Amino acid sequence: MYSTERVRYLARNLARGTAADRDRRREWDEPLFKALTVPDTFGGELTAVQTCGLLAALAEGSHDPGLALAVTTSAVLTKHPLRTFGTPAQRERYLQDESLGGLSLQQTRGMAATVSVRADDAGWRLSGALDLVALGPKARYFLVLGEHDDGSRTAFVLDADTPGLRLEEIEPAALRTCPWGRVTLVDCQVSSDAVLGTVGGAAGEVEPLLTALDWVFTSAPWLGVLRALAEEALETVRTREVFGAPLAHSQAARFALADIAIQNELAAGLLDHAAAQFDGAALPSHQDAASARLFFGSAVRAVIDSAAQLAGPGGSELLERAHRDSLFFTSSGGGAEVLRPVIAGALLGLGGLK
Amino acid sequence: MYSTERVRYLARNLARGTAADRDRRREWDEPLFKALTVPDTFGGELTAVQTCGLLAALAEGSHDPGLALAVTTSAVLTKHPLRTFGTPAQRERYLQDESLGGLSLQQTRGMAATVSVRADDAGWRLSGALDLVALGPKARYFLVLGEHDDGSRTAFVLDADTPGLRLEEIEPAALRTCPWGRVTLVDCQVSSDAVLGTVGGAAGEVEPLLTALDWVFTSAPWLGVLRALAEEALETVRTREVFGAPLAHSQAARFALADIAIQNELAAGLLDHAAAQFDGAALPSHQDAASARLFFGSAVRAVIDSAAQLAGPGGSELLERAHRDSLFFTSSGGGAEVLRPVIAGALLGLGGLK
Amino acid sequence: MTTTFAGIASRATQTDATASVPVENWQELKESGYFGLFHPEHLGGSGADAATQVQAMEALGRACSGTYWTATVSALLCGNLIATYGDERHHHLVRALATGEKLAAFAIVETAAGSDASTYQTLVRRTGGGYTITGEKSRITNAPRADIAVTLARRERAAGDDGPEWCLAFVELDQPGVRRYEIPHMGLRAMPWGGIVYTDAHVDEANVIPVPFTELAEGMTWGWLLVSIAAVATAESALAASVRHASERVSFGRPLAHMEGVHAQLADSRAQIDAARVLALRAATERVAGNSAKDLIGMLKVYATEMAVEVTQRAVQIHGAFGVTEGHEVERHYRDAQMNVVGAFATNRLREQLAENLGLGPAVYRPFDWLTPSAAPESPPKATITTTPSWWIPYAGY
Amino acid sequence: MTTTFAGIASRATQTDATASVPVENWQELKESGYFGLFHPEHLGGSGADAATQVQAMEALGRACSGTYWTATVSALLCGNLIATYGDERHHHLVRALATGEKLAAFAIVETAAGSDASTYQTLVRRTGGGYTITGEKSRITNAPRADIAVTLARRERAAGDDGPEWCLAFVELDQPGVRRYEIPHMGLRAMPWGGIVYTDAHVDEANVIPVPFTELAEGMTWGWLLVSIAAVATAESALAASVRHASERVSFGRPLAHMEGVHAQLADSRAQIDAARVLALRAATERVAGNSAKDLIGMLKVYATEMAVEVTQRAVQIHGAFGVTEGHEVERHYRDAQMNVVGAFATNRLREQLAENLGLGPAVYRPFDWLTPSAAPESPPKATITTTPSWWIPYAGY
Repeated sequence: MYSTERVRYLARNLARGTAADRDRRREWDEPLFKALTVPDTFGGELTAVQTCGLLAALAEGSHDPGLALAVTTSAVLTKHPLRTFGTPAQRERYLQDESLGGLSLQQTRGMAATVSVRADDAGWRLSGALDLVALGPKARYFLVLGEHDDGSRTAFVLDADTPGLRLEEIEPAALRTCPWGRVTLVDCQVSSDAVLGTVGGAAGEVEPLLTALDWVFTSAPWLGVLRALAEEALETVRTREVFGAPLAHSQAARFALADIAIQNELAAGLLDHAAAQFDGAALPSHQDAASARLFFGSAVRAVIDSAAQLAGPGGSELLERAHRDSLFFTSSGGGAEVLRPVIAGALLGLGGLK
Repeated sequence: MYSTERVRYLARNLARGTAADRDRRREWDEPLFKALTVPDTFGGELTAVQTCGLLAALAEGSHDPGLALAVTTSAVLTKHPLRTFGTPAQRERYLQDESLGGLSLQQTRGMAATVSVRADDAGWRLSGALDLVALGPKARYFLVLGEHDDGSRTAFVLDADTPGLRLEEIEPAALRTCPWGRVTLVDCQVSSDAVLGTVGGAAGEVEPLLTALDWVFTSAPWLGVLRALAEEALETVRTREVFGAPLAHSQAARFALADIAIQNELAAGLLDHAAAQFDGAALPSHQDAASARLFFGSAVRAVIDSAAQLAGPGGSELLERAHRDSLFFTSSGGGAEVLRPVIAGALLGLGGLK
Repeated sequence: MTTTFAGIASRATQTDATASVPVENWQELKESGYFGLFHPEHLGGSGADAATQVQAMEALGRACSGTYWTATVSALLCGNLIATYGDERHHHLVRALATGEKLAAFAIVETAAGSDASTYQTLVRRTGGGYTITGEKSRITNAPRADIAVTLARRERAAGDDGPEWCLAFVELDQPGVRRYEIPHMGLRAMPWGGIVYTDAHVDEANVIPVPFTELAEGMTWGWLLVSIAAVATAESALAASVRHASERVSFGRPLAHMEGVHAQLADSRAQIDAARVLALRAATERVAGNSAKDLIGMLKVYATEMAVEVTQRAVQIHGAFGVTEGHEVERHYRDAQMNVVGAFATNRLREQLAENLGLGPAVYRPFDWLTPSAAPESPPKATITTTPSWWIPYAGY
Repeated sequence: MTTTFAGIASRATQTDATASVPVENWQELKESGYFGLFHPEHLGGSGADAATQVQAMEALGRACSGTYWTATVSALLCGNLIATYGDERHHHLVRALATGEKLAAFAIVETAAGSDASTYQTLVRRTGGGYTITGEKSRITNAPRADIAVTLARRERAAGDDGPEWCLAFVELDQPGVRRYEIPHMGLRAMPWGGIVYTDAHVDEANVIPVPFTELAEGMTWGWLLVSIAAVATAESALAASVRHASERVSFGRPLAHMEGVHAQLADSRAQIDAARVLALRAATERVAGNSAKDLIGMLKVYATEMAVEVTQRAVQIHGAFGVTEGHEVERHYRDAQMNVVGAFATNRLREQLAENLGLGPAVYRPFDWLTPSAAPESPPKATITTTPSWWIPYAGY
């Protein structure tokens, strides 16, 4: 049985010590990944709330948001849409073994479609390129959203060895312990078996699910990072001296610690609240998921900024990586420029948002 | 004759292209440093305001705050106290050639003294350690503040080859294009010729000067960085698309750019204002210098945060380094935890501050 | 209870303008059963669960924040203080508050320069037929109109009395030894606020309850909770007004509703209010279940009250000149929001307490002296550890 | 001029409470020569340099922000508008403002739903002996008390009149065709604010000045400057009060003056005010030297006004309950500060303008439609480039 305590303990002991090195060397440690991955069965064995708890514990223990993103991509972002919309054959083929799925994080976050789809006799032909494919180099299959001539979109699940599909490893600056790739599709032929959900129906099926999953579940590891930063900041304030007096005597430092604790408590509550909606009957409201994600972005920035002030010029290994990786987290397509219009649109009753 | 335009142009053409690489490899490029250094003669050939302008232009053109800090340390932080308090012999010895001086940035920023001084027959004996010595591995001499048994402090200028002085290269995470060292003094004997200013008088002479120099002149390169970031952000907004529409059409992006421009304008004004006081008769008020530095810290954080949001997940090379280096700038001993009490103390009439 | 207190809401502008809660509001509150939500049936209430309490509180806060403060300080805060520290002899008092028959005030803060209890002078003395109380309490919610004041006072202890130095005295205010005055205030104008001067006022023997100083903190967290929910309600009202305004207003052919700058303001407010509300429900649930939840409620108070100031400020910006015109609801929310920050415990005092509970030890006071920063490790700074518990720093009264 | 306007300062609380500038203030202002600072000697002024103007403005703003607004809108803003767009025939008007004999208002905003000029209706028509003006202006500083209003209006153009569509009309307000009303407002209460209804009111022929719409922007930046300096002054007063309070107040044996949390608030305020003041002096120096400095003043307006809100908020926090008690200066500063944000051009409107001048082109309006984000490059969004110049968005009047 998975427990957050066990995951945190394992992650701390197996992964934390090597996190900085793996990050520096962009090292993908498959046995470590397997030891720390979480079940992909939320809605079944685990609830969504529990799954978020495990992802947070994984990041908190490991100090490794990249590894946690890899786990999130595999266990949640790729598998949950398959579980929800997959045919029995697709579920049989992709969910029964431990093979990994890859997914472009641009496709979960409101970016314009970059893959075109046209029908042919044998099924469909896909062309285009996908950037920022998490787990790309390790994936056996990919979830891909393609756009038809009429502007409608269809979701596909493509085997990595599909002819015409080319994968190239890329090295983004952040989240370096997660393998990243770019997928190019050159007139890539797939049969109708590859369609996930309804033809032309992605905008009402896979897309909103992916978006909500991304907003909620990629936030979960950041709760773990926030907690790790809070722990480190507390230790800093306990031990550091400024002006010959313990930093713990400084009212400003005490206020900063209190605010970090408050941000973490608020973030944890919102995450639970948003995740719990996946355990309910319907898809979570975009507004709630986006609101949680928007809050996370601001909490992550605030806590890192504050922890950095407390740490002083030495900084810390965790702080530096979190600082860098948070840029990706808070400014990616799922950043404020997408989230704010979504939330405001829902408030104002625009664009069919709720 | 030095002009800001020329320095900016040279820095752009000589240093910007290699900045990322030199940063990655911690490379010290001495010819480059010499080509871009600014005269160490403010009060003479150049005013303090002009010197700040050159340092800003250097950082703006080069995209290299580490290199700019090296120049600031050499041309201003070490040379100006020598010019102000040095004996004719000291000025002759240390200011007439191009040899570099090193300085622990902890000693300019209110950290507790870590070097002890005791008198002996031949002069003085110094023991202790100095961390974060900018230009350490390249320096021919060091400015050192030492504390006597009675709590008073004296400034010294020590040759790098003084027996008992050991220099070790260190590799802090930030500002990697500046060489850094740790200096250890083990019962290091120096003659009275090494005293800079009055014995026991550093607290009223070299220390306040160093502090004010640090607050004002290490801020100057960050004005250049802010300008470079603003230029980059403008270009991003002009070219990036979100939701299939130019980012330039987004009101939020426009507001962000306006706020970046405002922060830069305010920072520039405050820097000029603080620097101008060095061109006056008396030492600048601690309050004004600290106030400028405090504002710079917050402007740097705000602009980087905002530029990162605009840049999106790709970020930029400059942004990443600025992000990392700014942690050092805003959280070092000269950070808010020192500046705020200094400013507030002056307002409240405490601690003899003005 | 699903009322939105429509009548009270319809009178909110007028209630604010006249700086007085109209009698119709009291009637509506009584009929709604609001006062009883916070107390079990045997004390005259309906024993609502936490979610119902929070929902009703937010609804009333949205309808009229001044009315909310007045009603909730009495029924929730004072009612719980009396129920917690009193006994069967005080059940009639709780019942009177739970039905809205009586109005109570919580009288702590005094006029003395210091805001710490060590400077407080109000004293309870034994006399022939009970006790008398003398002293002045100031900046107290409901003081000008309350029937009864839960009053913090020192006890004059006879030789051999080893009981606590402090007591809560439940003082009837309609008696000759009591004089009261009002203090005009920026926001929450309808909320009566002011001082109580006791001059040998009578207190029944049963109504003087010796209480160890430190224990009071628990009871007072009800107050932080009520302030926090006031803040959430004010923020939500300001956001709702902003959404309405943005939907209606057109500037240069560009509806405000379609501007990203406005989106950013609305979305940030939405996310922040959500975060506070989720925490409020968690904290209230813990609290109603009988747990302390002091830190959780403290965190909530800090965040929710400062958040609401930010949200109401955005609302003023979105409304432009309308938002600063008297009589416009946003102008009122803006003034109200700041009251919650300084009301009860000031937020910075709560931060101190949170830091202490994170394991940093009590606050340490060291006189500022920047010019001698280099204290050697062997000569530690002359720090004074404050002896008064740091939770006890009511900046403004309830 | 080194006066601190001590008399005006001593009456500030009362002036705010009565929502009216007392006659003694006018007398003190006249005697000080304040009104004349902004105009050359041949127009009745003393032609002060920029530093003197800024210093005097800040001093008056610190003494009483309501009085400052009233006096400075008249002498600086209206005086410069008349001097710039009028000619020799209007020198007597400038002189009357430069000596404080007359009070002027700048009447732009109307009651119509839109805040853009395209919705404005006020019309100037030629009649036998000059012109008449009809229409309603609202949310105008000094409207209830001014002698003359510099009024933006449309011109009824006869066939063949190719002149500008707009004009400035210098309208005498003491005449039968003019009705005025007051609008109560949150801050700057002493400042008269309200509406002017023109019903075929008379305007002398010389006092109708056709002006191209775009050109007015330059004149209006005087208004942004005066608002910015009001903000700096209010912030400085709030900081000064905070320093005094922190110096006097002891909490738990810990003087506020020795608390790092208080230091942080004071220091941040100091740095922010310094930044704004340095920019204000630069901007004013440019402006007085005859340069436009529009962007610089726009930046100043955005920063200084929002900064002052932050600073006054910190002041309220430091003061606790004192800071929300009516009659305490900090309570007044808090209300006043927000007025500067929405007054003149709202800060977000200025941000739009600044972005445009950074080279982003005019604001583009695209209806929000999140569900069809994937517009292909060959089908660009149906964007509308707004035709009205984007600087022209007065949210609230002067």
